[in-house]
Amino acid sequence: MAQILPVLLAVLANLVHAVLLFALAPGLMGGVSKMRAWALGRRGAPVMQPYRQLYKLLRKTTLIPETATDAYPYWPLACFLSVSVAGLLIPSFATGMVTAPLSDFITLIGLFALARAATMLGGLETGFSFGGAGAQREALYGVFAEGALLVTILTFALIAHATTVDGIAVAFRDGHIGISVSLAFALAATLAVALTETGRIPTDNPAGHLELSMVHEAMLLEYSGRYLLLFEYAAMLRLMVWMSLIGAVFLPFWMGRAGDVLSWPLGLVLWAGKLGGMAVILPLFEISSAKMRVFRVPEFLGVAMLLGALAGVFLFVAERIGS
Amino acid sequence: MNLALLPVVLAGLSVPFLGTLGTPQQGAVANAAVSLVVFLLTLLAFWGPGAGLLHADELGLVFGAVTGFAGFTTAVANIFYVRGAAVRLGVRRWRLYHVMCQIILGATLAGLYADNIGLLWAAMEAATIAATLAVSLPRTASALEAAWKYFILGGIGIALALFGTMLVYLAAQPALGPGLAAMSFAQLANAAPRMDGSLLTLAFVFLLFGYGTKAALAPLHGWLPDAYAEGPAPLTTSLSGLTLNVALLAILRFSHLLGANHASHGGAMAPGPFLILLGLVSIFLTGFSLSRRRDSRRFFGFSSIEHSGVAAFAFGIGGPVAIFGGLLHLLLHTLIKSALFQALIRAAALRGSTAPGHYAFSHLRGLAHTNKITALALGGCIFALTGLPPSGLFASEFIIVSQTIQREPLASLPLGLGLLICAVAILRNLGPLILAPAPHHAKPVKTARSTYLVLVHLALAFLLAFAMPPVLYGLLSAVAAGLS
Amino acid sequence: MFGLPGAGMQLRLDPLSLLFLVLLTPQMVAGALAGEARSLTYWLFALGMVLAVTAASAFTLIFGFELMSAASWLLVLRGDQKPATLYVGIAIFSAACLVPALFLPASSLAFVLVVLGAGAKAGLAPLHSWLPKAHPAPPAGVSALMSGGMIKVALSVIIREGFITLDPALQPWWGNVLMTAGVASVFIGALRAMLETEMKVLLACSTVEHAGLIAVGLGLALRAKAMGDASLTALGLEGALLCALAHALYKPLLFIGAGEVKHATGTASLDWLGGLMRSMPRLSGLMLLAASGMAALPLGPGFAPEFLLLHAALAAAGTGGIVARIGFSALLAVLGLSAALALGAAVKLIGVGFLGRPRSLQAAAAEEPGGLALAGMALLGVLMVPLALVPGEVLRLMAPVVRELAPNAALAPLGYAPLPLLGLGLMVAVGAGFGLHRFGVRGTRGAATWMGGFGKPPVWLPFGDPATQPTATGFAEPVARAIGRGVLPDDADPAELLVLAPLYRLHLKGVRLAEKLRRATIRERLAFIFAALVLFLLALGLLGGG
Amino acid sequence: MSLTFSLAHLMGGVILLAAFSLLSQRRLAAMITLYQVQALVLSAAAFWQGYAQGEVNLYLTGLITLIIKAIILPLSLREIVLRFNLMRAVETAMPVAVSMILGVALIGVAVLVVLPTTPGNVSLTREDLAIALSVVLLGLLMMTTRRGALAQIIGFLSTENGLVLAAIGMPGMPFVAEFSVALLVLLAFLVVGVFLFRIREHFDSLDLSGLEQIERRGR
Repeated sequence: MAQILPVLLAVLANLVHAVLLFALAPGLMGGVSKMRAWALGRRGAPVMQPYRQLYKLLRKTTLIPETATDAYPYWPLACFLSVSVAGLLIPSFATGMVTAPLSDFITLIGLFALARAATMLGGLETGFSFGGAGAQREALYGVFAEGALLVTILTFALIAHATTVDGIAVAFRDGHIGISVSLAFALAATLAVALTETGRIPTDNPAGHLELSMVHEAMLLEYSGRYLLLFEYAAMLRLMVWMSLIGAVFLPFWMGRAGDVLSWPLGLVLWAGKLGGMAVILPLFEISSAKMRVFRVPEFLGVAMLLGALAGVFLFVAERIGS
Repeated sequence: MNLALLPVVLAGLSVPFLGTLGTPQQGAVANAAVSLVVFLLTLLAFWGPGAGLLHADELGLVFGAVTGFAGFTTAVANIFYVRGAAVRLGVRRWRLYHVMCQIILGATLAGLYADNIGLLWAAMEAATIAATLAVSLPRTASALEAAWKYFILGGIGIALALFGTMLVYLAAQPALGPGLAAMSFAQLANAAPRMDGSLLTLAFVFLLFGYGTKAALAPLHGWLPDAYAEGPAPLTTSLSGLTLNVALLAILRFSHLLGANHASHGGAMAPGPFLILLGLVSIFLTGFSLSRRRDSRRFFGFSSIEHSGVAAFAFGIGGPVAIFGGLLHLLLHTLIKSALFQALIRAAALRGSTAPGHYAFSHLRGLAHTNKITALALGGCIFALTGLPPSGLFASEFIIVSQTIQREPLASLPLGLGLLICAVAILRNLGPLILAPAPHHAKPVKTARSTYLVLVHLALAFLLAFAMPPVLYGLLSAVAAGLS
Repeated sequence: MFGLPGAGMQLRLDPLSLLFLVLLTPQMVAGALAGEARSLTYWLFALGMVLAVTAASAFTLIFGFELMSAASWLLVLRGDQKPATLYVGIAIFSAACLVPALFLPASSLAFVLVVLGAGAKAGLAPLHSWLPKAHPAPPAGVSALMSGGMIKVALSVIIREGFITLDPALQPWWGNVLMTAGVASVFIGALRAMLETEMKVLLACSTVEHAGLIAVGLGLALRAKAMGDASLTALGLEGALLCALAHALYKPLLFIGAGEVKHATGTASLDWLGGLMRSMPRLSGLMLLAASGMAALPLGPGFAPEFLLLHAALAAAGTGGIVARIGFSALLAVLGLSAALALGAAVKLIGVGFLGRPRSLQAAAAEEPGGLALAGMALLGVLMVPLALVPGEVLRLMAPVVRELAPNAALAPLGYAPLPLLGLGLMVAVGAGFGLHRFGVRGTRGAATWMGGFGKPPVWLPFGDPATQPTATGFAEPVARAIGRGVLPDDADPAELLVLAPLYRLHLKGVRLAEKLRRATIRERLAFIFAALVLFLLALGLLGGG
Repeated sequence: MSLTFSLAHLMGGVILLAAFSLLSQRRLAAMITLYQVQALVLSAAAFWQGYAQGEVNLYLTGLITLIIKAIILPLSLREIVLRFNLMRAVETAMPVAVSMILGVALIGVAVLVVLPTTPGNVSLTREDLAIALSVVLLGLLMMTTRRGALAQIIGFLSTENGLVLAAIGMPGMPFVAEFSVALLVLLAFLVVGVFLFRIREHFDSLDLSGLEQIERRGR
């Protein structure tokens, strides 16, 4: 009994996490766009709009382009699945979920890469020009994003002596790690990567409808109905996942423990708070900056990579001084 | 009884008959018959090495047998060659040609079996003069020029060798005193420690240059490529290639004297540096010269220079194993090279003419489309020259290189580099020669039976290298141990 | 007794050689099935590999190694004569380095020679530029064995020498040498793979990348072993060996597949292919699986090695001096870049070659290849499954090898478990499927593809106008603009400009000199002899003499 | 014995002197004469050695040398000169002065190499050997510095004289006569070759048509 209870709790925490994840993702997206509209002085669509849109897509017939191959349906599925699995691994309100040991940072990078690959293949699927254009830009962004993320992870791994998100969160929550330059740099780098991965301004415009400048949307142009739904839902999940990832790594304070139920409420509240805060900050950042040209983005991410490397270097220096 | 005498004498006896009787074809057949008997006699000599001026030690026996075999196969290939080329020379020239074949064969054997350094020298001179005449036989401008080069440079070599020989005799005076004893290899080898070392060194330098000219070590090689390229094919290539061995073995024996004297502080210098230097120079010169050759016989002439360079290098490294490697290298190279030239002549015959000047790579290109077997044989021989497995030369070169690393580590770097350059230069020509599209006038031809002899050669070389019979291994390693 | 006169040949079967035998066998079978079964040279090639891997004596090793090189040279020659010479030159060069290395006593010099020799054969930078030329030349079955097998044989030599034979003289910087060469080849290989449009060349470049990855793992392990870091040693070795195993499965599959595509369509250039998923579904499925390995995607065969290597790099960055640490951060960054580049290359291979619309009538008319080749590919594909789903078990099987190479290595369980991930994915999939089917509209309807504003294609192009869909060149363009042009000036591999060109010029000088000597008249030749003689005499008189 | 010494030594010196002055000559006729003198002295030396050592072989050698080298060869050489009217001076590859300096240097080399090397042997042999070696080297030098074919041949002949000189100096060396005969065969071929191939100028440009065809054929 004594052994089984924690496991049960961990599973339960995971279930709650999963339900909240899938349930709140569209809402978060809606909230962000609402905030953005307000910030731009417009009334904007209601927060519930994404749910409606998903339902609409659910009810629409799915058109399959005649030049599509048999693999056409699998790309959205693969994209959606990999993002959701990533989402299930990343702790939201409590550490020590049953999936905690799987949440290795490199596995996550792999899952994101898988999602990206699926999206790119989906874009190349029907062989029409915009999909290809989007895919090749995505490929370019991915190159720098992964490099930057890996370098950044090094900092976490060195400070927290763990490579699983859960472990890092625990270490940052329990160990008394002051605000250090390295972490600041790492945060900047992570944010830049996150913006790229989630396809926000300045690297991509989620609301843009000019095919020539789109990256993420351009790859979905040929999808409709439930396949498009999967892609859209995956995009919403991705936003959620990245936000809770940043939350778990950089603001793990008072996160709940899956072990004791009593710490959950506070963790939930704090999680909601984090998401809300980021949902406020993100639009403000977005409206304050303009979308970049495609070939500025590598420079942007290159800077991120440098920041990540610098974070590591400062860490080494600090250790030198310390020891 | 002295059975080693028989093959030499027989070769000599056959001369007047070959020189006076028969049509070219009959001459060729007779020549082949004589060569066969000579070959059998060289085998028979194992049971009666004999003694005296002309007696065969193990080294002489082994190389004599290989020489006899190569001579025989060459003579057989020669039958087909004459059949095709009979019209090019008059009857008397053909007779002279066959006489030269026998003289060269006999002189080579005599040189191998000679125990007396004077006799060795005489044999070499006879071989040189005969080969010179043979080269000049076609009477084309280039042939005469080549023969003249051969004669002048060879003559100088002979002169230097004689001087060296006399110096050896003089150096042996303190040990053996006047008389024949001071000119017998066996006695010299025993008395080496007591000889006058510094005089012996001087003698060795002259012998190295004299016989080195015959062995075509760079920079003494000037005569070889043209002689190979311009003379009547089988004689000047396959056959006279055999005399290179005699020269190299002579150098080996003398360097052994020097080494023995040096080892016992007789005042002689070590022979190693001289040989290594000449060997390396030959290898590199070959490596760089190969890449611009258009005439295949000249090309393979250069490759002969490379291989005698390798052998000289091995002898210079010294030590029983390295010398064993060098001897093995010589044996295999003899088999492969003579086979290669036979195949080359076949190939040229397939493309119309075997006259000198019809051996340009551009003539022979795309052989596989003309005749598969010949292409296989020629390609196999050429590939075997590079020393890549499964070629037999791989074994010998491996032994030599590994010994070099253990005894003269610094020399291993240039050696490896040189072998690399040579092998690449050879392989570069192999591809187009065999696989490229054939010239338009060439049409498929059926295989000649003599081509299979080439394959026999290759198989022998392979077996000799990788499945050497223990008896032979014991024999050769004993010889090598005796000469180190 | 066959072999070196008086010595013969010696073979040995220890865990390491067994591992490499296991790794060679499937691809040999697949290559044979792909149409090489009746070629004697192919079997000589295979024999050479087996000898080199199981060699217990220097002679056997070099014999096998060179037999392998010679046979593959012949096969390359049959395919294309241009690269053959460079190829055989490199092959002999590696022998010329290995022979001394095998006979020298254990020392740093020996190790450097081994890395030079075997590294050149394994396509490690800067001696890699021959590989993308030579590997695509022969028929697919041979390319498969060259890429999947020969590289590994060369690496096995590095492993055996570096970890076992030369162990007494082990130095930490040996590892750095391997890592530097490795990371350079990883980057250049991945980048070129991303930029190439010829299928087989692309695969060859990615082979350079994976050889580099293995070398990086080995380097990390070697350094750690020298510094006595047990866990890192194990991590690096596991990563390297697993990478070798995985690459030995998916790369041959890809090569054979590319060969079949070329056979079916007459071209292997992605710019003329497209839509093959429709005409050859089975082959495309297998290619997709293998490509997921090449891109090191999770749940694919290639991810576990990548995972281990990245973790090894992360762990290594925590050790050593500050310069070393900065170096390791750079290593991580480059590995990340290259991983994404490899992903891009794989996506290009599949997305441009097998998805979309055909770009030529041949591509449109392609047909599924014959059963044998497909069977070979299927064999490799099936063997990939355990590697993809239970890499932990595979590692446990390889433990003896690691122990042999580093007795003190501390093996840790693999932190990446594909099965639970798969389980989670399945759960979500079930949920999504239920939702879609319960509330969604079922069934689909075909519709015309939006031509993106282009005009209607002419009637003689049933599959639409190829000019209106992105090509492989176009797909690589952004990367080319952002990175490629800087690293590869006018598409030439930097190694060729920096390494091969100077050597060639040097050789040309030598040739000119030799020609000058050859044109000498008789008198001049006499003069050579005479001068040499006098020189020797002088040397005699001055050095020795009395 | 001192007489033996001094006489043999003297003859050797004369032979060397002849070889050296051969080097200085430009006109063929003079060269041939010098060569003739050299050969005469050589035969005398052979006889003397034969007498000193009581060797029949050496008498034979001397006889051969006298008849063939001192009489027949010079005659035939003069014949060639007349036949091809090579009266004019021979062009040299390097100034005569230089070649003579080189010659002196070569003699130095020979002495340097030989003298320290033969302490054990009779002094006669030693000095004879030094002289013979210098003659050989001088002959080679002449072959390499003269462009005219005949001059080169004469160089070869004097080299060969040096060899025979060395041979007769060897105490009790067997086969001396045979060696000299063998060498003569070589020489005979040389001269016959000059006749046959109608060499006017150098070894390396035989007066034969179609050398360009070789070039075309490619080597």
